Amino acid sequence: MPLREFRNENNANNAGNANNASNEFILLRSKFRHFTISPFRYLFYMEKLLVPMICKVDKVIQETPDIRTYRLNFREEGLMENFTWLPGQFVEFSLLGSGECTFCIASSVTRKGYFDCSIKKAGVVTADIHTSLEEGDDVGIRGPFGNWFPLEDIKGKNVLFVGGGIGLAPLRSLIQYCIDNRGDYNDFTILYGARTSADMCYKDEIKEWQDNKTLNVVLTIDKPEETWTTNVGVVPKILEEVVKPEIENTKVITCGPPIMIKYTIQSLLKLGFADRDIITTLEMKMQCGLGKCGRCNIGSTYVCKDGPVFTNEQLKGLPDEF
Amino acid sequence: MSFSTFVTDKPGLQKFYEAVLASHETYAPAEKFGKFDFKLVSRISECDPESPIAKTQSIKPLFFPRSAKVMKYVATSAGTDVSEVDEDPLAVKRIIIGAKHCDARSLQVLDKVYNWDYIDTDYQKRRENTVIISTRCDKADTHCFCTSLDYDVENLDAMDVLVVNGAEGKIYLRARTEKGETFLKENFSQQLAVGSEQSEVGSRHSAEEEMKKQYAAFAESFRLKMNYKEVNERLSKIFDTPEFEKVSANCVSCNTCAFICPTCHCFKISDEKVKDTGLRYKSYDSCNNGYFTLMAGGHNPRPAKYRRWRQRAMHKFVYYKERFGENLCVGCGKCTIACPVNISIFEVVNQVASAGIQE
Amino acid sequence: MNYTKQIQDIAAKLFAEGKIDVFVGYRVNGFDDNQVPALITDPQDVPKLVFTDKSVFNLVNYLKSEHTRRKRVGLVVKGCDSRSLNLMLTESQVKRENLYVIGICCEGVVDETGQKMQNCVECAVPDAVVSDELLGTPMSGSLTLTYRVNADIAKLSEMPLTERAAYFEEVFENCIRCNACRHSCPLCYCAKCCIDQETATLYNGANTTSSAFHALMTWSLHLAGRCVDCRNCEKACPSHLPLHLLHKQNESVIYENFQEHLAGVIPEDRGAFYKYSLKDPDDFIM
Amino acid sequence: MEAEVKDQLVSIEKPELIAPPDWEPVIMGILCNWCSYAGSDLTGTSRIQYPPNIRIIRVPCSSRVDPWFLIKSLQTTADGVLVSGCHPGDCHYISGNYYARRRFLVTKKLLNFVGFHENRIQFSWVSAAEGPKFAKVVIKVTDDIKKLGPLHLYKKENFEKK
Repeated sequence: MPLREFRNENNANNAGNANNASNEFILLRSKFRHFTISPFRYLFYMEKLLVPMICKVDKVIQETPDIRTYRLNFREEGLMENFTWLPGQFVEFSLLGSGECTFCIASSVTRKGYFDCSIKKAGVVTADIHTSLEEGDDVGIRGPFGNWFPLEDIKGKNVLFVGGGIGLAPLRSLIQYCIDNRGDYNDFTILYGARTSADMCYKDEIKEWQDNKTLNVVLTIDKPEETWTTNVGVVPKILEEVVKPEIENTKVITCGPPIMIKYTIQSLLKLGFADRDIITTLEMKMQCGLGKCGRCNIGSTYVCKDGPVFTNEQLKGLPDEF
Repeated sequence: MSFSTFVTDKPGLQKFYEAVLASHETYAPAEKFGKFDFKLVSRISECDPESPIAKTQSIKPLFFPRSAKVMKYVATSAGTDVSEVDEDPLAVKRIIIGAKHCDARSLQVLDKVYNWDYIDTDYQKRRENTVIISTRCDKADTHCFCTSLDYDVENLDAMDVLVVNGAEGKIYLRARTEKGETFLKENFSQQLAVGSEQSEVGSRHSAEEEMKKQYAAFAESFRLKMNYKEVNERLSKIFDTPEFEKVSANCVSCNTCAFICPTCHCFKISDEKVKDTGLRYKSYDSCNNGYFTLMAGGHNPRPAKYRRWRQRAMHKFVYYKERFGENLCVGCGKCTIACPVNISIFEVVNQVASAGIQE
Repeated sequence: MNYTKQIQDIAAKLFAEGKIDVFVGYRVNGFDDNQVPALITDPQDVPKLVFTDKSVFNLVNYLKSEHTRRKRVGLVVKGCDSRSLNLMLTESQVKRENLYVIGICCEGVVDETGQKMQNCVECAVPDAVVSDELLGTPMSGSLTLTYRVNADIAKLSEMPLTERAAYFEEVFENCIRCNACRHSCPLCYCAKCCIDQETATLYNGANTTSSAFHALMTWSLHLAGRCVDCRNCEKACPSHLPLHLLHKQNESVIYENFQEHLAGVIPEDRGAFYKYSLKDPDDFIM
Repeated sequence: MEAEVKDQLVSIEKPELIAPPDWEPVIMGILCNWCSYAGSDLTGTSRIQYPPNIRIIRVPCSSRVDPWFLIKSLQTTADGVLVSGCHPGDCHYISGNYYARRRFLVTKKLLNFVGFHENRIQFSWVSAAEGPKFAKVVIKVTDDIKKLGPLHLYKKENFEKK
């Protein structure tokens, strides 16, 4: 089946009964077949999707030396309540005057009243964000764009999250979402790796997860450290040696640096996972988020519209350009 | 619905253009530094509707400006205000004269990408408010290959009014759309019409035949011919061919091809800031640019020149076709003329496709 | 001027001796008699090589391309091209030992209409200044070649300021900011350029008259004292802008004021802004 | 007055852009840290009056001045630019101002060539001891630019002149 149709069908199915927000999706989707933008945007700003909304930075959390989490809320009243998204979607985050960047929303829609973006200092704009954006400042937000993790597919299954570095951000959105709807899922494993213990983001939240008896959290760092008592080694190695996931009835969701994703997928396949059970989010340069600017083209796929969430099965059908 | 045809001659057409220029906001090819670009003109002497295709920029910038203001912001102590910037008054009716077939066709191709999912309203408004008067070329240029692509050049309905040079100095003005029909009826005064062929049936008949004849002569004059179906099919199968490395060797990555291509639609969004105010622009970009897909972390999915060329060729002849059912190329040959080392997209796709056979 | 035979022989010899991996020359483009660059890696393609007065493009541009990087290259250079090659060598962009340079004593090349190009009419250095092998008869001995101020510059300088401003406003207005000029310039080898849209730190890449002004002015000042007047930029410009005006203006100021400096003529001589003299004019400073 | 506004194409075409009576020019002063900046300091401490139109930016050396500093100033706020450094031979970094001198000449001529009046781009050598000279230079530059009127060429689009 061509990817596009597959995607559309899949979206329509899996967004089904996730929550009220996605019911709205369904409603709109039946009306406008190809409209994959969230209802929020549609209802308020149908015409000019390139013009951002102003958000205020409520809180800045320094996660690691080069990662900061910005907690955002809309300036205009009443917008935050209507701003709905599903785990895996992204926003275009603009530091006005400096430029625009694409970030995944790192918190779940079930935590009301705010949304988070975790930003790693990497390029020109992100460096500007780190140096100049503080609490109380304004940023421009467009979105949410893209598709989301197949919530319906993972329902009633075991879920294994494999994250590396800043790649935990999109997973965090899903993890929070799943924790808040814990009844819908079976076993829960979170495997998270970072270069050093200092490079781990969301430390407080990881502690919460470790205290939660219903979750199984495995942490690892690349090189041994004195104060580190648990696993040491790269993520794929720990995955094979420590986690030893069940293959039956399990969905794996992975995100991290490209090289980590590559080897994780390899070892998952070695463990016997099927391609369709491995779900990942792709990183591509994007500018418009609307399927117009052509940057995120991989073959005939627009990552900003058909992605960024893909199963390994779909990735195999794409040219090797990501 | 059948559309009407009017017959006139050279001075008649000139007078018609003058009348249009006087009464409407009209864009026509105006010369500057030996190159024609579509500009707002008020007199026929300022422009040349018959400008040679090789030296004329496409009409794409009139619909997708080279640099469009997206929004404006003002930072004050109370917070930041963001407002839309209304680009050149979109609601004004415009006429384009002197467009070529390929120009008109390119808009049909672009419509597909602008109208899927999110509909670009600016583009849409510009499109609705413009009447395109397009002239059919008498002879193909060295780099033209529009007849070899997936559209019917003879019966193209992308333009609103078609101008065809017939035999014995006769010129046929043919409405192609309803918009064109109303425009012609309103603006073409019967005094400009010539000959006895004004009577309905007779004129349509002979005009039709005249135009067919003219088209046959035009189609004869093409140097470049290819079978687009074969090319599409072969290209879609040979993603990993080393041939791309060969055909891209000459490229100096100057990006001109994408900037002047009538169908390339990639853009970038950039901010400009002075003090507390700023503008956000949406301006052209090119996939041949090494920075095009470079991500902040330093990861670049297309680091090598041949990969970028592959993206360009495949996007035009495979990906766009897969997604929207059309080739992202209208065969105007403008990229070849503008290229400092004359790389021709025609040669590139044909060379790669024929390499596919040998393998 | 026709060195087709000699160049083919030399290229064949170099390939046979295994001295080069790639040969950069010209070939006929296949649809009219104009020529395009040819990067040849296969000795079988050698017969395609030509050299006549239609061999216009400055091939030194390809030394910054990934097809020639870390390879041994055979290269054909005319007088102006060899000056840019000289600067590339001086600025440590290429290694001399990796190059086999065929220098041409150039009699001038012609544009598409068959007319001799303006820079060739005014050329002061027609002979290749860097070469392993020199083809043709050197002209600097027989002719009295002197530096001449560009005809367009002379004409424009006499115009009143307002008219000149109006003229240049039109130039910058017609720029479409594609940066073809910067990419086709052999001496613009910076990986990150201050006028490239994506890496521009000075202003954004929007296509406005003011940004075109900023970009072209900054670009021409970065090339001042280095530009060799090969006119690759002008050939690449899709709007046919007279970009040589900016460069020639700088060149004439530099030639008049800084000890008759001409870029790249003397080996090991760096651009005009990399050196100074105590005798430089001071009268314009208060 | 009107005759001298001639370098301004825009002001001729659009008379409303000719300087209003209370218009004051803005001059970007880029001064070298070791001589001219100290010189301007001395002017102040010696209580010599000079026009307040100059906005001073300190740079380590006059050779730190990239030509685009001038271009960008002229494109945004400034109606004219003054760059000042140490006298030849006095450079703190031994030869910086010799390099700068070459660049200044070419930049000035090029800007003049594309339509800026030559008085809009001015240079001076002012040492740390020459307080009175600095005042004289600023007075002259301000006078020159007042005569020329406001600059409108190639101004950035989103910049609204106050």
